[in-house]
Amino acid sequence: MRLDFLRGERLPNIWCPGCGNGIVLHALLEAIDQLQLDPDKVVLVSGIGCSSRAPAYTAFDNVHTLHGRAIPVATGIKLANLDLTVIVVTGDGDSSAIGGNHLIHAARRDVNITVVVFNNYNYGMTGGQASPLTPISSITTTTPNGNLDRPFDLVKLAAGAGATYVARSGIYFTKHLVDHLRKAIAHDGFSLVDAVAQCPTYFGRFNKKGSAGQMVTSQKDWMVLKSVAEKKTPEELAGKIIIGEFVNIERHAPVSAAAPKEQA
Amino acid sequence: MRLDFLRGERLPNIWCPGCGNGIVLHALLEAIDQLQLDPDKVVLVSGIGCSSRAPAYTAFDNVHTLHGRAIPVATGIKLANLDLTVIVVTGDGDSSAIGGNHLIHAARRDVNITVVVFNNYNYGMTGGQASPLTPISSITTTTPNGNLDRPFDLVKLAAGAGATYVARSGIYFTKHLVDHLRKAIAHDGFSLVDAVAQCPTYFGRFNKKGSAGQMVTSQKDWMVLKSVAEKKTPEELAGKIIIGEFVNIERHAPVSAAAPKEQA
Amino acid sequence: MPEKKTFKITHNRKWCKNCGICVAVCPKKVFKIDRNDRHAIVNPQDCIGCQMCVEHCPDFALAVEEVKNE
Amino acid sequence: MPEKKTFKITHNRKWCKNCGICVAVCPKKVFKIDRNDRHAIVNPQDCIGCQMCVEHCPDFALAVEEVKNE
Amino acid sequence: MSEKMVLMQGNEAVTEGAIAAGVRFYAGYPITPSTEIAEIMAKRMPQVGGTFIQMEDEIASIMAIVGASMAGKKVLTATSGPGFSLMQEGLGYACMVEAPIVILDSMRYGPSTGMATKVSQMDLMQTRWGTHGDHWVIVLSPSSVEESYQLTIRAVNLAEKYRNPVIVLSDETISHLREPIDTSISPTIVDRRLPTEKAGYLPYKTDESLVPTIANVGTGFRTSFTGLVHSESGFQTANGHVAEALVERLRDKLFNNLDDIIQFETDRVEDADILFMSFGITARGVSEAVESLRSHGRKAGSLRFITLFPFDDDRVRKAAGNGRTIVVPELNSGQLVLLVKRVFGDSRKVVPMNKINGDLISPQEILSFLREENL
Amino acid sequence: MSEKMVLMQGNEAVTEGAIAAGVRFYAGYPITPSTEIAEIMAKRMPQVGGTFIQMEDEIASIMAIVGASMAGKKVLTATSGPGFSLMQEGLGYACMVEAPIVILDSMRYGPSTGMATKVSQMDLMQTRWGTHGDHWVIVLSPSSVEESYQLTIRAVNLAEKYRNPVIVLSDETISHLREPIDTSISPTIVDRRLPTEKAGYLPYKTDESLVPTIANVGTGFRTSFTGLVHSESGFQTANGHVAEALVERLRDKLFNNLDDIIQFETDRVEDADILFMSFGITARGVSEAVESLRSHGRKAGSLRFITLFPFDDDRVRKAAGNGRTIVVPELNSGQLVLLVKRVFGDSRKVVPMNKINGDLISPQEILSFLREENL
Amino acid sequence: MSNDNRFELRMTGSGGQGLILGSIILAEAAIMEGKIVTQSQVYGAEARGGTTKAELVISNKHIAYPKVTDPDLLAAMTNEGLKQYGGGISRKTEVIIDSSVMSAPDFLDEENCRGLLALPIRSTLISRLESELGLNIVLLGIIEGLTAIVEVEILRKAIAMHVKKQFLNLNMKALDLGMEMVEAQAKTGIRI
Amino acid sequence: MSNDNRFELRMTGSGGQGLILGSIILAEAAIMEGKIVTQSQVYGAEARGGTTKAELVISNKHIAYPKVTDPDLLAAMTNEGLKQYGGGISRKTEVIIDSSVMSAPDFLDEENCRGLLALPIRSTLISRLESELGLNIVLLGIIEGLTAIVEVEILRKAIAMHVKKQFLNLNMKALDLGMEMVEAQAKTGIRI
Ligand SMILES: Cc1ncc(C[n+]2csc(CCOP(=O)(O)OP(=O)(O)O)c2C)c(N)n1
Ligand SMILES: Cc1ncc(C[n+]2csc(CCOP(=O)(O)OP(=O)(O)O)c2C)c(N)n1
Ligand code: SF4
Ligand code: SF4
Ligand code: SF4
Ligand code: SF4
Ligand code: SF4
Ligand code: SF4
Ligand SMILES: [Mg+2]
Ligand SMILES: [Mg+2]
Repeated sequence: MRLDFLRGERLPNIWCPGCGNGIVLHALLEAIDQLQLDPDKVVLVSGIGCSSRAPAYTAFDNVHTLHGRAIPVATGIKLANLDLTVIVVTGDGDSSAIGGNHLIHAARRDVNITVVVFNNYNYGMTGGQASPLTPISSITTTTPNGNLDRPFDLVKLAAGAGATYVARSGIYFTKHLVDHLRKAIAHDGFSLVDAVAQCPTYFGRFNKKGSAGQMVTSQKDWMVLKSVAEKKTPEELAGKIIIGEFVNIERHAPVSAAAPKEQA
Repeated sequence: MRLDFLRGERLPNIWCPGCGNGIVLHALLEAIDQLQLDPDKVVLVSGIGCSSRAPAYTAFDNVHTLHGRAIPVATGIKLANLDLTVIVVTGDGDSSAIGGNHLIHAARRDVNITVVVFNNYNYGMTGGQASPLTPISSITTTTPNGNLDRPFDLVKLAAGAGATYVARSGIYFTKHLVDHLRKAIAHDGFSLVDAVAQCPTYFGRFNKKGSAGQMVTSQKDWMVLKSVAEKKTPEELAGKIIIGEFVNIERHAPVSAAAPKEQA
Repeated sequence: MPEKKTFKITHNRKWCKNCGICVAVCPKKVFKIDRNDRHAIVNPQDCIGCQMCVEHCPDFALAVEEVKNE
Repeated sequence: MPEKKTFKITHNRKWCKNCGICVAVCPKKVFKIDRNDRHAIVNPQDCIGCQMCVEHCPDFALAVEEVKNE
Repeated sequence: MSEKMVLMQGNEAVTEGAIAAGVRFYAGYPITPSTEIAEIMAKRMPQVGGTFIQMEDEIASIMAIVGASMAGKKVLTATSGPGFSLMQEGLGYACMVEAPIVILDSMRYGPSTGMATKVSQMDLMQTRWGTHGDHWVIVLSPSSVEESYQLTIRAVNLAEKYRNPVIVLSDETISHLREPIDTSISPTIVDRRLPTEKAGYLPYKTDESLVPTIANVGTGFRTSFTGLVHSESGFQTANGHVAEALVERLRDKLFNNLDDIIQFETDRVEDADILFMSFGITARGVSEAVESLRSHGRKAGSLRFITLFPFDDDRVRKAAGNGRTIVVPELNSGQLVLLVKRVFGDSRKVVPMNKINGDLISPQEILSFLREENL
Repeated sequence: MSEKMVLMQGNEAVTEGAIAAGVRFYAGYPITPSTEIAEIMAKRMPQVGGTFIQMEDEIASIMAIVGASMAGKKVLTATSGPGFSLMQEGLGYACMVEAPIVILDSMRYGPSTGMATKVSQMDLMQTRWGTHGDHWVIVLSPSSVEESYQLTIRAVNLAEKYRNPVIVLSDETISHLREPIDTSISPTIVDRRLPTEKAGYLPYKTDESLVPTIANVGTGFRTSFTGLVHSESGFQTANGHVAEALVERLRDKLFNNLDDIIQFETDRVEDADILFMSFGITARGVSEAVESLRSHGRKAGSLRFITLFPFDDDRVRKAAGNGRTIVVPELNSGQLVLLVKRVFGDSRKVVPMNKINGDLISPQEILSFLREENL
Repeated sequence: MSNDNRFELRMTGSGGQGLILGSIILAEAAIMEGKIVTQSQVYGAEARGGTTKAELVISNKHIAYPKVTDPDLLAAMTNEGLKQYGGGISRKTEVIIDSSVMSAPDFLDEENCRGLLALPIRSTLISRLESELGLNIVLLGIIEGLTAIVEVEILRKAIAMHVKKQFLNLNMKALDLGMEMVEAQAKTGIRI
Repeated sequence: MSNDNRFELRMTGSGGQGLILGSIILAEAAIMEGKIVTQSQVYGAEARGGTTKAELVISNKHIAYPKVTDPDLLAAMTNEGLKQYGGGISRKTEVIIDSSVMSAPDFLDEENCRGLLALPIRSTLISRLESELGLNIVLLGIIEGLTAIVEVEILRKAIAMHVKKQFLNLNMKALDLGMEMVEAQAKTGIRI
């Protein structure tokens, strides 16, 4: 990772000790570096949330927008200047709660931007409320007795909306994460990476996930590579999250190409 | 259909001659009749659009809300009084453009309401603009050179968001439509029916689809029953819309049960 | 061979918008839209009571009932 | 058997938040969090340059470079 | 002080007030500095047999409480500036369908995301004019934790009585302040009037109160609601006369009852030659400043707006006594002062005092201000 | 009149004005009565090398134009009341990041969905106070098709010059009215100032103009934008002094230039003893009424607000002459009149004249009103 | 044209009759002659397929109030149209109705209008030109015949700008037909 | 307590030290004695894990202005805390610092505060109770020792309402420790 992609003068960052956001940011900067993009032509756009503070630590043009609204701003920037690489940095709440509509519409339009979801399964910024990605039964400040609502599967949601590149990774698997971020950015069309990170301060603490270090290394235990998962039975996969590339199709291909089997 | 489900004093309706909305409404009332629901306990909630005027012609409690906002109002009503059968009447624009976020979140929560999308592939009320369901290349007033954006596949979108009952039908196939509306209402959990109807005034006229009668009967030509489609090749299905039941699973089943194959 | 059933077609002129859908869907050409762009019942005797017209009329303007001749 | 490589570990105390993630991910137990809850490099000589600590440090506080001894 | 006093945070007092008033449905979306209201409601609603739902955003939140209100529940949502901006379309809808709802807006520093954890009073005018179209809302402004409790009860009561949205305009300081409050006194509760006769039922037909007796959905009355201009039947019409009558009634149902709705708190206004007009948290610095001025022989007085809207020029004029100079301290660039100026024109000296750095106006600052301005 | 006159609808004039002013990006969502603007832009933008995009809603629309503006485009969106309510959060954001954007709001009858195809002037105060937090916008109000063209150009210029949102407040009647306009005169075009030196670049540092010279994204300056309170560097801070300075600058960059921004049209104000104050379409009925009153020997005059906000009491006072009576006709329950009352207090007789049935105020109605009110 | 130089026209009928286009064509002709115009119409969902109204004000000088308040001419092409938008006329107003689709309304007399001209517009169009298209242009012909508000040749130019080539001829004939009907009105029309 | 019956306390330190809870406990004790209190704190994202401030006003009568403007007591548990929230003190203010984590700041003297009490709070807690928990309660003990603002027994009751059973004993000892430290301050503390 090129250190000059960071605004050193603004560090240390505001994140809590052990917050996963820095790890995703690190991977993102590494992916940008690997692609050898002209840093003058990279724009990071974010919403509101802990994760959405990430762009302001980078040396690129960066736009911290409103809660949930990074994607339409990114769409405006991209359409106004097609030379730019526009990357949206967003949280699970920012992208899938208040910003859910923009997410599915960007996927549908196949606008050539990349959305990186810093997914910590809760609203970190406001103190650990449930997000649409919070697993069932998890404790948050707004689900004191355990979450009753089912979460979205962000991969399915994006795919269902027509995204042409969708991947999921976790911060433990840094190479995997960088690879998929790189492919997503390079993808010609709408791309999304669900990057699972930890919020030790709230989600971790409320759900007894241990220290930040434990939250990082435990990803080994509950994440399964897609290639591995394909050889496993549903029982073996119970409670596991599968990581890898789920959709990678040509831009503006007939929608049926991405059609889940059961629906066509 | 029980005629006393209609408010005769408010007819004729405001719809254009040959508008498909009346046919969907007819089918919906028939489905409600078949289920022998207590009419005092049925509430129809709609957004804004030609289609969203339908509830006000019925003799049930009915709530004409804001553009895109029928689903959260319906959610509030349902959660406030679980005894009620709450049905959302909405347009393709109302449900999938401005109201897209509420749609996916209601599907995710599996709130026990039924969403009936009167899908005429455009914004009728405001004069025939493109909607998120307008097919590629179609002419509308905001796509004078043909629509460039891909449409959503509403079935995939709802399934991707976690809906536990999703079906599609067309106004030509009235029995099929009534059957699926009935099943959707009876379904314990979130249900959605994509009911394809005609807007002869705008979408039909701009895209040379012929008279209202032709638009109705031509559904025979470009709609294929799911059971039939399963025996066809992708080539044979090109340009066709498949109708039938796409998702019908237990409420709050583990999400993986609805997982498109390619994603798990 | 069963006796041929007969049907009574009720048309509500106040609600009808003369859109022609019933004309298009009726398998027996019972209706037409006349020269004044008005809905007309032209072959009621051919009606087989299939309800296609009723179910497809967007304006709730049609009813078709079997005439029981006891 | 190839010569054992040696690595220089740079730790930026100003940015480090002593979160312990490097401790958890390092396969060689190079770091620990000391009694004052402070990050400490305890076994630098064991470092194999795998970069796990660098890539997982959320605060950009670590760098590990091979020391070329020509 | 008694055994019954409990230390409570402002946000908690709102939830307890709401529950005491009968609120049994809360929909919301977290936002600083109102978040604790959602968090406490998540715990409390199930305990009292109510429903808590966290919605996908603030638009959904206000629409969900409108729906629940139509179904007969007393309802609340809470938010802050950015979320309140998103609720504006829904707020107008609630005015139009006459759904009783209560919205708490805890003001933080704006514009935009501004400073989420700092106090301001910058949303005052937005409560009145945020949504499009002619409409009227009731806006109440607490200045303490105790009053957060009391005014939330009052807000629910007024919403039900007038079938109108009521906004409780709080702020970051009050939201997070802890003070002892007495919750043991059982409050007066007002319930919406419901129709009894199905025959001839017209949901928007009113008696002289001008407040409609609309049935709750699901009770067999088969009501039609719409945000479009509608006649007494509840059905849409484009008739200009009906439109005019409807909008006028929406105003008059409140303006005919200003005595019931409008409350001020006054302190030694009668003989004051310097009068402070303020609302909310700012009034507490004022109160101490007045005390101090009086103790130094200066005839100071205070008028605190408990009800901010409807704002009635005549009542303000009457309540204001004859003080030559009116000082209007507020945590914004001048909003309340615009209203006060309208009331008094050139007949009094109206002096704005504004602070927009995210802190409160202290009594000392008020005293210095008077000195600097030679007041 | 010349060969160059073309019959144009108000909405079309807006699009042609925008294109003449250099607008090359339009994002919007259809809504009556502004829909034709989107429809025409869908055709026209590709013809002039610009971009048209229909977004999923009005929130996305305003955010998309903010993004495109940051990337250097001149931008427009158009909407009406319900959509304008949804845009409020984004509007505050544009104020805070100082993105030049132009929003057209064509007023229809409210509140809520109201009567979509009927005219009103009910969104006036919303343009000023719709979003939360202290903020300032420029609001221009055309009263004809010709002026829809001219003021759209002016709106784009002012937005670029002051890096501030500008609202063109039109209405259903003007939107759909057709009048001949002359588009052959090439308009003056203002472009935003851009920085030249990368060294020491601070996006929000300003010279005495108080308007920042922010680089367009993608031009190598690596700017940071945020809706949070930010220092000259563009980065967030919770420093109260910085906050205060920022909000004051947002005000002063406009208020130091009121001569440039504020325009009235006056007609025989000097000797008028009855003065009409109005804006937009209502001013045209006024104009004919004044003519008629003068022809009957009555000293009538008119002040029409072309710029509605910033609203400067002093300038209004000066422009108003000495007429004893001021009549304020408007298509709402009284909004402009509140501002006028603030300016004149009890020093003049300020008489509201309101019409809220979805029709215009005709000259005849004004004359009858004067008779009925004994004015 | 009334003495104050302002000519006010209101046309009402049903959605598909092209009255709005007719008013635009006349407006453009007036502009070509250097006149000022304001054209407006009822708008929107409520009017879909239903009753419509088009208004035009023509003047030699600046037009302040843009709507018709006291029409010089009211043309009603359907009963519904006359019912909905027939109000607001005065003794200054000449009323035209299409007697082939409606009968002369009894509420109109010398007291409240200047005159009523009942012409069988639609039927004449169908019988003479064997077309249903061009009703709005026949009406323009009638208006032109009655008022000579613009030069006929300029009116033709304006029509040509708005109709497809293949229908140009038909529309010119329609215009002529309208003017003829006025000329012949003493014989065929009813005028009160 | 100052003569106007109003006692103002400000505590500052780092996020995890429990100062806000400490202020709430003291507030509740005061309420039990029939006093009026207002308790507040800095709030929010910016303060996460970082520096914090808790304020308490206690009075026998209605408290109008709810924030501390002229503290009677300022307790700073970290250097950062003192730097950020040490302003606004006066000659009325008694300052307490934890000398085990910070040195006596040179900007404090008789000119700008009433006195400075430097006590090795954290280190004493660790050495005497072998715990890192209870720092806030030790501080409460010190405050109580200095001001006797509430009855000790009531303070104990308030503490008991807020701590888990298994830590109750430890916290009571922490309170005692704080009070002891004040008693012993002539010997162990530095007071300017
Ligand atoms: C309109 C609006 N509503 C609510 C908020 C408050 N808010 C700020 S961030 C946030 C959630 C952040 O969660 P997520 O996107 O998951 O980011 P994280 O902090 O977890 O990284 C919320 C609710 C806001 N700023 N604006
Ligand atoms: C906030 C808001 N934006 C826009 C509109 C304008 N509008 C009304 S209906 C509609 C689209 C309707 O399309 P659809 O939902 O497909 O219904 P249809 O008329 O086709 O049945 C739009 C854009 C509105 N009423 N409110
Ligand atoms: S609250 Fe959670 S997401 Fe936010 S900075 Fe702390 S650990 Fe990270
Ligand atoms: S515009 Fe289209 S959708 Fe609307 S009523 Fe007419 S035909 Fe139906
Ligand atoms: S389908 Fe119905 S409305 Fe249409 S012509 Fe037939 S009867 Fe009339
Ligand atoms: S019931 Fe069937 S056969 Fe009879 S008229 Fe209707 S469509 Fe024709
Ligand atoms: S991972 Fe980084 S921040 Fe955490 S302890 Fe190690 S060096 Fe410090
Ligand atoms: S590079 Fe690898 S071995 Fe070396 S310190 Fe880091 S994690 Fe440990
Ligand atoms: Mg999150
Ligand atoms: Mg539609």
